[in-house]
This record gives sequence, C-alpha cells and structure tokens, in this order.
Amino acid sequence: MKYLCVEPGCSMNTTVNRRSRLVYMDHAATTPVRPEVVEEMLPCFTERFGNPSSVYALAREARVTLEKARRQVADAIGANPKEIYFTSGGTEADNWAIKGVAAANRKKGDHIITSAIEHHAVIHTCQSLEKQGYRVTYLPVDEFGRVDPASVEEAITDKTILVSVMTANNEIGTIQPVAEIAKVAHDHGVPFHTDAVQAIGAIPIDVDNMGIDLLSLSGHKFGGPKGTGALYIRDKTRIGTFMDGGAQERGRRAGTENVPGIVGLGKAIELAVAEMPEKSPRLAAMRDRLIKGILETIPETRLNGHPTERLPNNVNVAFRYVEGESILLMLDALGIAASTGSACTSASLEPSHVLVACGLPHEEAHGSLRLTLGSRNTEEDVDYVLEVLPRVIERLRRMSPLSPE
Amino acid sequence: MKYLCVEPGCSMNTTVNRRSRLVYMDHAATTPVRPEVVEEMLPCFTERFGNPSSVYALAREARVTLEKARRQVADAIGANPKEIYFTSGGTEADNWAIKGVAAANRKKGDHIITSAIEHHAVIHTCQSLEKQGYRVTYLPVDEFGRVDPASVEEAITDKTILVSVMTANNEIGTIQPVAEIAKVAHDHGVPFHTDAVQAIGAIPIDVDNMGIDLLSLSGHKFGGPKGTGALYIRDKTRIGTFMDGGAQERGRRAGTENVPGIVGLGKAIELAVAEMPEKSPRLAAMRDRLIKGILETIPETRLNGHPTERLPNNVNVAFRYVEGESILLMLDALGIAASTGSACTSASLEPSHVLVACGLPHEEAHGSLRLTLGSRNTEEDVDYVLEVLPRVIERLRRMSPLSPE
Amino acid sequence: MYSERVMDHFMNPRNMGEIPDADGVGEVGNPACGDIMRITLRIEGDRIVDAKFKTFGCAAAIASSSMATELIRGKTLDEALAVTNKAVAEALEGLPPQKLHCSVLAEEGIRKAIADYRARHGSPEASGG
Amino acid sequence: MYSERVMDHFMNPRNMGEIPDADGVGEVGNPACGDIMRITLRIEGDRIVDAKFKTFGCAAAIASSSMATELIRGKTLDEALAVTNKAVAEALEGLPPQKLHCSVLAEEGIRKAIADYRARHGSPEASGG
Ligand SMILES: Cc1ncc(COP(=O)(O)O)c(C=O)c1O
Ligand SMILES: Cc1ncc(COP(=O)(O)O)c(C=O)c1O
Ligand code: FES
Ligand code: FES
Repeated sequence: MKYLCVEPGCSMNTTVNRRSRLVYMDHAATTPVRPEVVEEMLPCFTERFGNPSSVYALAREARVTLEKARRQVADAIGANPKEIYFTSGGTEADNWAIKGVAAANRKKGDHIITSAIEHHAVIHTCQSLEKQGYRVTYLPVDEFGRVDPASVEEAITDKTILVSVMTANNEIGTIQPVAEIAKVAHDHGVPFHTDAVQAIGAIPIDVDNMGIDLLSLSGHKFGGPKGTGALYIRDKTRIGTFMDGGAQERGRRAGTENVPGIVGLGKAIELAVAEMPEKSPRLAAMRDRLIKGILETIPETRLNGHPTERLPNNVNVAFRYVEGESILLMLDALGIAASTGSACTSASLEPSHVLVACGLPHEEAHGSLRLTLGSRNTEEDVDYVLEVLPRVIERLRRMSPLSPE
Repeated sequence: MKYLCVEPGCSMNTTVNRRSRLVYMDHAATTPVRPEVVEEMLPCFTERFGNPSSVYALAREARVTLEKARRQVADAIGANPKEIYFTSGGTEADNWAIKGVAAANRKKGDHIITSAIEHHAVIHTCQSLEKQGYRVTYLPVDEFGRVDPASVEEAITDKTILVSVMTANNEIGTIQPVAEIAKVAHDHGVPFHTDAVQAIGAIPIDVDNMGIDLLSLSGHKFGGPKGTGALYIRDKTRIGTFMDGGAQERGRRAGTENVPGIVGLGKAIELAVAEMPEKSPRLAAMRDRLIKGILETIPETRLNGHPTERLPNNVNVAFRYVEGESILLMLDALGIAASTGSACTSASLEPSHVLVACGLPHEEAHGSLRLTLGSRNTEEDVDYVLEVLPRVIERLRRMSPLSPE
Repeated sequence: MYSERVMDHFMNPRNMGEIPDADGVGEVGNPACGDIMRITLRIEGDRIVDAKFKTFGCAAAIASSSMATELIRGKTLDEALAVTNKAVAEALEGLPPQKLHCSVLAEEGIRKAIADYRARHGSPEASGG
Repeated sequence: MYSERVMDHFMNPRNMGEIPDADGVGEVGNPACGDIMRITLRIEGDRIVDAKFKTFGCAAAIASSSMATELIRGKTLDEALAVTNKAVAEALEGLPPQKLHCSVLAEEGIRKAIADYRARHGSPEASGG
C-alpha cells in the first residue's frame, strides 16, 4: 500500500492506494445502527405497526413493545420505567429538561447554572431562556475542561432553579464530577440535570448513586437509530410539558410514539450497557495508543481534554499551524472519517466554544482533530491512522504561512 | 364462516371463525410503512449512516439523501425545498408553528384564532400559550364540523398574530374551506397555519393556491415512518425556534437529522401524492358504500361530519344507546381494527371534543365509531364490516339500559 | 390492557338482561364518563335469588356488572352489601387504574338496588322484613 | 459540498510555497475564521512571472490561493488586479455561500502583494516603474 505523498503538488488522490474499508472514527457524531437493532425494529414498520394509543390487539402489541423498551432504558441507568419519557433525540431531551423546569419553577426563581462547555442543545436553550428574562451562569472550566463543584456552590443563589452539567463532553471527552455537582445542587434544594448523551454505554451511569434528577440520552450515539432519545425525570421533579398535544407518555410528551425507533433505542441501550465492561477498556487501550502515537510522532501537538478523566473512545488533539477542515478533507481522501469538534457546528466558522473555554488560542482551536472510536474499529485502523496522520499534518504545515521555516 | 352470534351469553369468541386477515380500518390513527419506503430507509441505518453535518464522504452522502427528501416533500405541496423543515412528527410541527409564531410576534400582538375541533396538538399548544398570557379564540363549527370563514373575519383584531385551522379533521374527516380562511387572515396581514396531517395524500394541497404560510404534516399518516414530520414555513414568515441547539435545518430546528426517517418520509409522500388521483376515488367509493350500508341496516344511527366535504377515507357514525369502547373491543375480537375518535385520546373518559363541538349530546358522542380506509382495504373488507357491525351494535344495544324496550 | 377475565366477562356476559317486576332496581350513572348501569334483583326472604344487569358503558363496566351479579347471586343482602368494588376488580383479575371507577359503578348499582328493595319492604335495618 | 475543481486544487495545490526575496509580498487574514494567506510574487517589468502562496485555512482557502496564483501568473499587474474573488470562485466551479469569503482572501492577498511591490518600486500609478 502506498501512503500519502508529502511532496507538494504530487497527486495524492491518484497515487494513494485507497483502502477499500472506511476507517470510521467519528462515533461521537453518530454510530451505525447495529444489525440486531435493525432486526428488532423491522417488524414494527410493516406488520406490528399499530398506534400504541389505540385499543385493538395490533395496538396493544405496540404498547407492549414500547413498555419493554422503557424498561430496557430504565435498567440501563438504574431508573424506574415510570421515570423514562421517550423523545425525538438528545436535543429534545435537553430542551425539555431545561425549558420544562424553567417554566414550572418560574415563581420560585429565574436562575439556571450550567457550564461553558455544554452541547449547543443546552447552551442555545439557555440563551433562548435568557431572552425570556431568565438569568444563566455559564461556569468556567479548567484547562482540561472540568467544572469545579466549588464553583457551583459559589454560583448558587436562592433564585437558582436548575443546575445542568453534562456527564461527559462530546468534543474533548472530559468526564465531569457529576455526583459532587449534584450534591451541591441538592444541598440547596435545586434539581440537577445532566446531558449524558455521550456517556451512555461508555461509563457506568446510576441516577440514584449519582444524584441525577433529569438525564438526557440519544439513541444514535450507541448503535440505536437517529431521531430517538429519552429524558429521565425523577419522580416528583417539577417540570412542565414541552411537546403539547395528545395524552402519550402519560400526558407529558405528546405525539404518536416512534415505535420502531423506540424499540431500537431499547435494544441498543441494552446491548451497549451489557457490552460496556468489555468494550470500554478495549477502546481505551486503542485511544491511548492513538494519543501516544500522535504526540510522539507529530511535533507541536497537544492533547485536548483531561488525560485520565476521559471517555474511553475519545482522542482530541490540537496541531499548531494547521486548520481543521483541511485535515478532515485530507483524511477523508485517505478513507478516514473524523471531525474537528461537534458535527453540528462543523459548518460554522467559529472555533469550538469548548476548546476556547479550555483556554486554547483561536488558531489552535481551529487546528484540532477529534477521533472517536467504536466497536468496529481495529488495531489495524489505529496503525493506519498513525501512519497517515503525520503525513497529512506535515503536508498542511508546509502549506502554512504560520509554520516556522 | 360463522358470524357473531347475537344471543346474549353465547360465546362469541369461540363460535366465530376468526378471519385470518386483520381488517385494518384505522388509517387515520396510523398506517403501515410501505415496503418500498422501508427499502429506501434500510441502507441509512447500517451503511449510509453518516451524520449529515459532518464533512467526509459518508456524511455528504447523507446530506444528499436528506436534500432529496426535502425536494420530495416540497413537490408534494407545491413549496420550495428551502421552506421545508423536518420535525419529529405532526405534533412537533404544530407546536413549533404556533409557539414559534407566538414568540416571534409577541410585541405585535397576543391573539391567536383557531377552531374548536383542532387536534390536541393544536388545542393543547394554544392552551399552554394561554397560561403564558396569550389570548385564544376557538371558533365554533356547524353541525358538520365546518368553520365559517366569516367567523374568522369577526374574530380577528389588530392584536391577532396567527390563524390556525386544520385542513381536514382527523375524527370526522370534514374538510375546511382553507383557502377562504387564509384569505381572511391575509386581508388582515395575519399569517395562516394549517394542520394538514390528515389531508396529505388524500386531497390536493398547494400552499400557494391555498394561501398557506405554515403547514404541518406527519409521515406515519401516509405510509411513512412514525416519528417523522415536517413544517412548511413560507419564506419571510416570522417564527422563532422551538428546538434549540445545533445548526441543523439551516439553524432553525436543532437535533441530528433522523436520516432514515426523513428518507422514508420523502419516499412515502412522493408515492402518496402520485397515487392520490387513483386512490382517493377508490377509497371514497368504499367509504360511501360503508356509510350507506351502515345507515340502512342499523337504526338510530347518524353520520358524523360533512356528507360531501369529507376525506375520501373517513367514515364516522354515531350509534344511539351504545358506548364506543365496547364496539371497538367487539370488533377487535372479530378481527376489525377501528377507533372511536383520535387514537391519542382513547384512554380518556371525556367524549370527543370534536363531536361535542358539532353539537352531539354526550352519550351519542360516546357511541361513535370511526372507520378510516387505506389502500390495502378491499371490497371484501367492506362486506365483512357491513355483515358484522349490525350484529355488534344489536348485541350491545340489548345490553344497554338506554335502549327502548 | 384488560385481563382475560375481563375480556371473558365482556364477551360472554353473565346475567345480562332485566328481571321483570324486580324486587329491587338500582340505576346508577358515572358523570365523568357518562356510563349507566341498571341492576335488577329478585329477592326471596333475605336472599338474592337472581340478579341481572344492563349496562351502557365500556368493557370494564360490562365485565364489572357481569362479575358483580355473579358474586351476589345466592348471597344474603348483608353479604351482598359487603361485596366492594375492590372485590369485583379482584375477581376480574384486576382493572387498569383509569378503569377502577367502572367497578365502583357496579358496587353502587347493587347498593342502590338493595336500598330500593329495603325502601319498598320496610326500613333498611329491618332486613328480615 | 465542494466542487471537483476545489478538491483538485486543494489536494494538488499549484504554486504552493514561498518565493525567496520576492518582489511583492501580501499577507492577509480573515478575522471571522482566523485564516491566513501569504502571497509572494516575482515581477519582471510589468508582468508577474511567478506567484506562490502559503495558506493556513480551510480547503476553500487553499484551493482559492492555488487557483488565484494560477490565474495571475504571466499577467500584467493591472490584469492581475482585475482578477476578482468572483473570478477565482468561478474558475473553481463555484464555492458554497459560506465559503465565498475564502476566495475574497485570495483576491486581497494578490492586491496586497501588488501594492507592496508598487510601494517598494514607486507610486502605484507609475506602474511602468
Ligand atoms: C453531548 C450531546 N448532547 C446533545 C446532543 C444532541 O443529540 P441529538 O443529535 O440526538 O439531538 C449531542 C449530539 O449531537 C451530544 O453530543
Ligand atoms: C390532525 C392531526 N394533527 C396532528 C397529529 C399529530 O401527529 P403526530 O402523531 O405525528 O405527532 C395527528 C395524528 O396523531 C392528527 O391527526
Ligand atoms: S369508563 Fe366509565 S364505566 Fe368504564
Ligand atoms: S473558512 Fe475562512 S478561509 Fe475558508
């Protein structure tokens, strides 16, 4: 196999012997749906297609599969099935959690605490509440992207109605001290929400042990289908509706249930959590080999995120003098799918708000690469990336006016 | 084949020779996904699974399929693809349309006009806005469920920011004079929204000819998957976001796109609209045979909804002295899937707000049956229903203390 | 949604009908759902020798009437009065929470029929009448 | 997202590098995206005989630099000044709307390099120098 030629002007496209198999290392953006999951979903489209709210046999069957999925989700996070509400994804779960708690507690207070490195589904939701007159504190993070529980304590007032801090960050993989933060919130009688979209299936989650009152999750991040998610709502948590309409989800989330999707979500979360004890250490070993290999072979490179409190599948590195999109497109030409930060902001010109919050200068934030592993990745994939990536960076640095001569 | 024995006490369950095929006549509740649609969706789960917001080839492919679906939806309603925004269903489209317009026009006004027979996705959304201080007029309907455009004219004030009237009713099938209502709204500079969830694929829709500024649709009502829908937003319509987060859908609807679902929605709407000229008259003929047969063979029965301005697949009849759930469960035992009103309220004890708005007394509203046809229904299905239904009603009437001796 | 027992009593209701010239008649209605039940009793001495029902209502209401009439047949009036809606629901192997009120209707129907009988045959206390 | 032309100039950039002791140097940056481009020119008489670029930026910026240097090579200074960002984008078979500014960077880089040359070699008007 021939690799990327580093001579400028050489026709990389034609000389490189494209690997037939794609090296997909963007599992934080989305994951393929597992074949076992598709298989569970299929009969719900064409045969067991009933509307679970109807009364006849076909519909009752649909309700049974729905309730099975609810139990699967509940079991995965140590919750009661009655506390699981299906949504159209992580974004809806975040919107509902935050807007719902804000609306239901408006008389009690108007202050929300979150972090500066949340996903846009949280940040933009908070900003939209700010326009309605709520006040929001965006807690700073340290250079590794960690929120200090003491900063929550400082920020809390008697008008605080919600603390929302993500379990693990989607860009840099940093895991937050969620239990400690929840404890601070509870000491002040404030409910705690966490966006666990990236954490499910990667690290153990137990809503009781961790003191979580509301938790968002999204099916397509762990082998389930896109357009599915759930919000865990601890019993007795005060929260309004977000989606108004029919009496589905015990009257709290309207809309005909996406039965095939929910069935897929249930199956996927069950598999993901069952396989975690084997999978997470395996991915972590590949992750560490990638990080070590990149830092050793490519000069002027740094690791973004926390060195140890980190998702087992997340690599995020900043290369000086080069820009992210160029890295991605060259890797793409070489059959490697990766990203700079979160997928949903890749069209934007702004540097990642997460990396900026961690203190990276703008150019370095622009020159970051995220590789996120999944179960189909092999050691051979890691070898390939470690062989190709240094050449890509070298090539781009030769083009860069910022590189030292 | 033996039919339902009408002697009380006789064991209907065992004597009836259950038909092997289910007669599904609840297409207004949901429809099976068409095999061609499932086929289009399948590769998006496991192979073409990329996140459309990412930059690599796999993701660009996903974006291409997404934009194809957007064109399919746009073509189906005479819109520009740029005016189509994908949602998680009809409920989200309704929530977004109404809450989004309300929020964006709060300074202009606080008054919304809708009808008393809207789906709960509209009614409950309006009620939730009322709690926030908006004022809502729920227009009355005539005995056939029609809104009088003159009543819109009367209700409109200089504080009116939205008129929302459904294209066709999900319970009684009545088609509204949407173009006339839109004209009244526009004469006063007020945007017009219509919930066309039941109308797509049943009657022709053209947003320009009909003067529609916002239109809600839902995939699972015309052979597409549950959990998919779209909101049409005419260019320049003032509307806020509902789902905040990533920059998807040109920054107006956040959340990783449900690519398989959207692809299915696109394919399904294309097929539904293409087949409409053949299918609608065929269903209408079956509908009319059902209505005629029921009214002729079962005494003290009336047709709910409009005799002619009616969805081609909708039958809704009220039987005196009997209650809906009992009818449904007996029909279910005989292999017929039907409903009383909208599926999402079947768990509720309240009589249908639609039938009550049409002036039905409560007991008759409780004794209504909705049969909604789909392309798989045959003339034989109609025969079977016409044979079985009179016996079911007779049996229940013999049990009823309200029946005249 | 419903237990097999409920479905059996709904599809094959026992004691459906109306006793002509009944000794006790109880008609009750549930204002929430609009459902109506009429219980008719034939009483000999202190004992219910026959009980029938007519019901306009959901499957749970029909099954509850069927089961309740089964339960009280052959019982003395005081024994019948001890049959609660809970007993009816249990005999039906349970009812969904939002359908418990349907069994309440049955309990009330029986009480009302017995009260009607007692009113017609002397004071409620003088049940030996 | 990108045309084949853009991808070709991105993957196989023409004129990448830096002319030593260039006659004109233009370095421009885009504050919105942080991208930076340096154009170096070799000018003989009134004619650009060589043009090279170095770019820190997205694929569109790299392709624009590559295409822009191609377009101005062999041109007189005035001809080169007439090369707009639109011409660069067109030669690339179009750019996505949010990436048009990347071609503006190329246009500006050339203008700045020519201005640098003219500043060093007399008034901008006296282009015959
Ligand atoms: C941390 C986090 N929160 C929320 C989301 C949004 O989830 P979804 O795309 O399912 O709406 C994502 C992924 O996109 C995420 O990584
Ligand atoms: C008229 C109407 N509007 C809205 C909806 C809600 O659509 P969905 O169930 O896709 O959210 C339905 C069906 O449930 C409907 O019939
Ligand atoms: S719903 Fe009222 S009696 Fe059953
Ligand atoms: S994004 Fe700025 S130069 Fe391309």
